[in-house]
Amino acid sequence: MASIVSLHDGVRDLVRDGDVVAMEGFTHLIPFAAGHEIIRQGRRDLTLVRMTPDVIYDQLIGAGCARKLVFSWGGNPGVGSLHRFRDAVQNDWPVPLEIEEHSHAGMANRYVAGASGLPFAVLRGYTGTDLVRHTENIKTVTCPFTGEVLTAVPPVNPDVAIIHAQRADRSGTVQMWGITGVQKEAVLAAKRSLVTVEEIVDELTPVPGGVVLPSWVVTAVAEVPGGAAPSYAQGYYERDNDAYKAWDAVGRDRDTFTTWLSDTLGVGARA
Amino acid sequence: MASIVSLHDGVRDLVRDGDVVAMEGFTHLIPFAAGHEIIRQGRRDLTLVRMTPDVIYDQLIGAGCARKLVFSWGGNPGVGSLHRFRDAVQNDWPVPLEIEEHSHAGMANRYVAGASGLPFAVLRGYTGTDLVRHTENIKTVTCPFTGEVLTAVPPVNPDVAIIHAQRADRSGTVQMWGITGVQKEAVLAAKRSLVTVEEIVDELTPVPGGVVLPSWVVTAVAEVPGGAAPSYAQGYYERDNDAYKAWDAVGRDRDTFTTWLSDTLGVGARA
Amino acid sequence: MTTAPETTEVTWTSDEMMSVAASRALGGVTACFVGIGLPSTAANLARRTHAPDLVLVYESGTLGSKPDGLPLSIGDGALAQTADAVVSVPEIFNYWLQPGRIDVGFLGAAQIDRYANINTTVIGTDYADPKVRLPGAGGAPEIAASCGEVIVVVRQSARSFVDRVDFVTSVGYGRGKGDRERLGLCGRGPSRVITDKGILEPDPDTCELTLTSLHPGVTVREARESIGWDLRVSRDLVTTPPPTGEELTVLRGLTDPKGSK
Amino acid sequence: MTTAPETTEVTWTSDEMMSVAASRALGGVTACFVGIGLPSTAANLARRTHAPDLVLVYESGTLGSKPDGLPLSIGDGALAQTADAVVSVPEIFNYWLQPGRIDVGFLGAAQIDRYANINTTVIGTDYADPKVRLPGAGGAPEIAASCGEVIVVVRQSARSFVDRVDFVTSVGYGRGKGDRERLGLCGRGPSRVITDKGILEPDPDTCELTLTSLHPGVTVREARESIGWDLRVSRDLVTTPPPTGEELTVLRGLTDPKGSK
Repeated sequence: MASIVSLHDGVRDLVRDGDVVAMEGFTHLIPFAAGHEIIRQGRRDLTLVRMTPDVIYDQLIGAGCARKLVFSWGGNPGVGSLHRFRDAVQNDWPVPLEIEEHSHAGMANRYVAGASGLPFAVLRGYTGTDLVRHTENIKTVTCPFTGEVLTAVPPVNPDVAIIHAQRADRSGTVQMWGITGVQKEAVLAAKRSLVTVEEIVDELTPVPGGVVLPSWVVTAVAEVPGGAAPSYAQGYYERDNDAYKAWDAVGRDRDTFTTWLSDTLGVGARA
Repeated sequence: MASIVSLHDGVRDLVRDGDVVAMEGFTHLIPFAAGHEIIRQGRRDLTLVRMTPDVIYDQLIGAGCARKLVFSWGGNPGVGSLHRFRDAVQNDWPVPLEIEEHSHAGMANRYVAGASGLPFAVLRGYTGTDLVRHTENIKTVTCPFTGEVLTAVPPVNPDVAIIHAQRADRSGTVQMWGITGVQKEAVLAAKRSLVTVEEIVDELTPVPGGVVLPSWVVTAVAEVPGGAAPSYAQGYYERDNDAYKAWDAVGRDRDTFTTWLSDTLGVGARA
Repeated sequence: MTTAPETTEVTWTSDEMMSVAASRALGGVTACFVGIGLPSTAANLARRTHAPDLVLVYESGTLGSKPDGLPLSIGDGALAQTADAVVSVPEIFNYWLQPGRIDVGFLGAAQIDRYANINTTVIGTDYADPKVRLPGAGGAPEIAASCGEVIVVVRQSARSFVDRVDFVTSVGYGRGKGDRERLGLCGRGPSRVITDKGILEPDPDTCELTLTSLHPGVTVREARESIGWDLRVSRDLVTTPPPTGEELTVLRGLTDPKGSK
Repeated sequence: MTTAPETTEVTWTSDEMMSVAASRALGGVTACFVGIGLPSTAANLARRTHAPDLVLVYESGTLGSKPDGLPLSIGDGALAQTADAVVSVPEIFNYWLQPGRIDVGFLGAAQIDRYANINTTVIGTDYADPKVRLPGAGGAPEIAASCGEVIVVVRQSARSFVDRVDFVTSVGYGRGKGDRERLGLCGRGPSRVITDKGILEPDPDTCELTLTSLHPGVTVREARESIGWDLRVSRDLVTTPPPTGEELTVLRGLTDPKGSK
C-alpha cells in the first residue's frame, strides 16, 4: 500500500543518485514540482527517461542532475527548442549528456513491455530511419507465423517513475483523467513510484475518462497542489502558456538560467 | 461512418456463410439478440470465435451454424457445462465441430495483435501445458535482447465482429461501460463490425468507465433494446440468472433443444 | 455434503470447512486473483473476516472489487460497480497478472495430480475423442504460471485426484522439483491444495503433494482413500482448527441470501 | 512573411496560402493524424470549411477532437474535452496509427529532401556532434510509415529543402521508387509537400518531388531558387486557386484570437 508523504520526503526516499527516473505526463499533468524538488535535493547522474522532455527536463539537465536522456521528442511545445538540452548535447554544459533517442511509438511500447513484464515489445516502427543506426535498443524480430521481420524494443523499467495526478484517496489510490498519456504504464513498469496529486480526498468518485492506479501498485503519494504548473491539471487549472514562452529566454542563456536556478529554487550552480 | 440498420439487415449484410465471426462480451453485454438473428437467418459453416462461449454459442452450435469454434473457456457461467457444445464435440451433432482452444491470456493477446495490425503477439503463456500440442497457433519467439524464449500467438482478424453496447449516437459512435472485456479489440481487429445497442441517442454524454468506438471504425449499428438479455447491460437491466439455470435443461436434450429452437426462434431442425 | 461432527457450539459442513480453510490461507496477502465458485467464496470470506484490505482481482477486469454478496459470475455487475478500477481483459492479463503483481491465484480443478498439475480441458487421454469435454483453460494456465503462489480448492474424489492428469491445462510442478524453473514460470506454484478432507502441500524436496492437515473429524484413512495415488502423510500432520462461530456466520451470510448452495 | 499580391477583393500572406492549400488537401478524408503548428491550423481550417466531419487525431490520445480555437500544444485540454474519446498514448499508436486506420498524416519538417524524406533530429552529418540539435522524432516515423498518405507542410528555404537530409527521421520515398515497398511500409507515403510557394508531388515514375502547383503571384524561378536540388517542374503545372474570402475569414478567426501568429 502506498505511503502518504511530503514531497521532500518522497524525493529523498525514492530518488537516488544514478537512478533511472521516468517522469511522465504528455503535455498535461507534468510533475514540475517533483522535478524542482529533485533539483533542490541535488540528485546527480540520473538517467532521465521521458517521451517528451520539455521545460522540466531542460531545468533538470541545466541543473546538472542528468548524465543520460532517453526520449523521443525534446522541445518546448508551441515555443521552440530546449536550450539547456541543446547546450548539454552540443557543448557538454554543465555536464556531458548521453542521449538515446526513439520514436513515440517505440517509447510507448517500451513502457508497455515494462508494465507487462516482457523483455521486448513488437511494433511496426523505425523502419528505414537513421534512428536504428544510433541505438542498440532497436532490433528486429521475425514473426514465427509469417516470417515477416518487425521491430523489437526492450522494456523501460525505471528505478522510479514520477507522475502527477488530480487526486488520491487516503489509502494512496490515485485517480487522473483527461490526457493520461503513458503514466499508468510508467508506474507499472517502475520498481518504485512517486505520485504527486492536486488533493487527497476521502473518497474517489468515478469520473469520465478516469484512470485509477490502486494504492498497492504505488509506492508513495504526496499532496502538492499546483504540482503540475506551468502545465495544466484538467479540472484544476489551465496551462500557463506565458510561462512556457518566458522559459525560452531563461533557458537560452547560461547566466540567466543560473540566476533562475538560484532565485527560484535556491540552488547554486554546481557543475 | 457507421450505418444505422435493423438487426435483420445488419446480419443479412454483414454475416456470410463461412465467415469468421467473433461475438464478444465478457459475461456482460453479450450480443444474444444478434446471435438469435444469425440462427434465424440460417447461417452455416461459421468459424465462431469467442473467449467465453456460453449459452449464446451453445445455441448457435446446436442450431448447426458453426463448423469451428475458437475459444478459451466454454461453459454456462455459474451453472455448468454447455451440452450442445459437448454434443457437437463428442458426437458431431448436429454437425461436426472443429475446435481450437487457447487460454484467456492467449485469446486476449490475439485480439490485441489483430487490433494492432501485427502478425503476432508475445506473452508469457501456455508454457508447459498440453494446449501447445493441439494447436499450430501457439509458437515460440526468442527475445532479440535477452535470448529468452517466449510464447507467440497470431492475431484474430474476424470477418465480422459483433458486440452489444449500451448506446450509440445517430452518427453511429458507440459507447459502452462497466465490464467491457475485449470488445474494443474485437471490433478493431475485424474487417466488418455490427454493434447492437440498447438505445440510439442524440448525444453521448461521457460516463465513468466509458469506452467509445468512433463511428468511423464501426460498420453498422442496430438499436436492439434488451439485445444482451439474458446477460446484463449495466444501467439498463440485470442478469437473468434463472434463464441461465433454465438453459441447462433445454440444452441437455436434443429434442428439448430442437423444440426450443422452433418455439423461440421459429427455426426447424436443419442438420 | 456430509455434516461434520458437532463441537460444543457449532456444526458445519465439509464444504464450509474447506471454504474457511481456504479463506485463512489468504492471511498477509495483498492481492488475490479469484475464479468463480469456491475460490470466490473463500476470498470474500477472508475479506469479511481477517483480511478486510484483501484486493480481489477478477479476470473480467475488475481490480479491488468489494461485492456485498457472492458474485454469480466472473463478470457480475457488482464486481464492476464496487471495484477500484475496471480495465480491459487484455490489460488484466498483460499488465496485472503477467508481471507477477498478484500474490495469490485461486484455482479450482476438474482433475489434479500428484504434482498439482491441473486439468480443466478433457477427461480421457484422446483429446480428439474425449470422454468428457470440460470448459477449458480460461485464465488458469497463466494464473498458475504468474501468481506469486497458487491455492487450489477442490473437493476430494478418486475421479478428481489422479496420479497423472489426462491433460495439463495448468502447470503445478510438472513431473517434479525443478520443472517450474526449467519452464521459466515466474510464480512459485501451488502452495496448498485445500479439500473437504484436509490440506495437501508440496513436499519441499520432491514437490509431491503431501497431506499436512486434516480437517476435524476426518481420519487419515478417509483422506487417503479418495486420492488416486499413494498419498504421503506429513510427519508434522496437524488438525485444521475448526471454523469459528464468526467464520460460519459470515460464510453463511455470504452464501445463503443468494441461494447458491 | 511577405504579403502576396492583392486580388480585387482580398490580400493574404504566403503562410495563409500555405494553410489554405493544406486544408484543401483534406477533401474526402475521414481521419487525419495531426501535429501541432501548421498541420493543426490546416486541419482545423478544413473542419471549419469544406470537411466538417473530418476526424482529428492527435498523438496525445485524442480521437475526434473539435477544438474551438487552435490548440497551442498537442496535449491541449480543449483537445481532450471535445474529443469523442481519449485513449492512452500506447493505444493511439498501436490500435489507431499502426494498423493504417488513419487516412492522412500531416507532418512538418526541419529538413526535407528530393525523395520527401524528413529530418527533425539533427542538422549536420555527425550525429554525435551535431551543428544543431533538433527535437527528434516524436510520432513522425510511424505517422510517415503507417498513414494512408502523408502531407507535409513546410516553408521553403535552401536550409530546409536539401538534396539529401542529414538524418532520416521519417521515411518518404527512401532513395526512390520501390524503397517503401522494400522496407515494408504500409502507407503510400508523402503525396504532397505544401509550401509557401507552391505544391510539390512525387513523380509517378521516380518518386522525386516535382513542382505541380504554384501559389498565385509566385514564379517558377522563385519556387526553384529556395530548393537545394534542381527542382523539376511538372508539364501540367497549375496555379493554386487563391484563398477564398471564407477560407481567409475562418483561418484568421482561428489564428488571431490566440495571438499565435
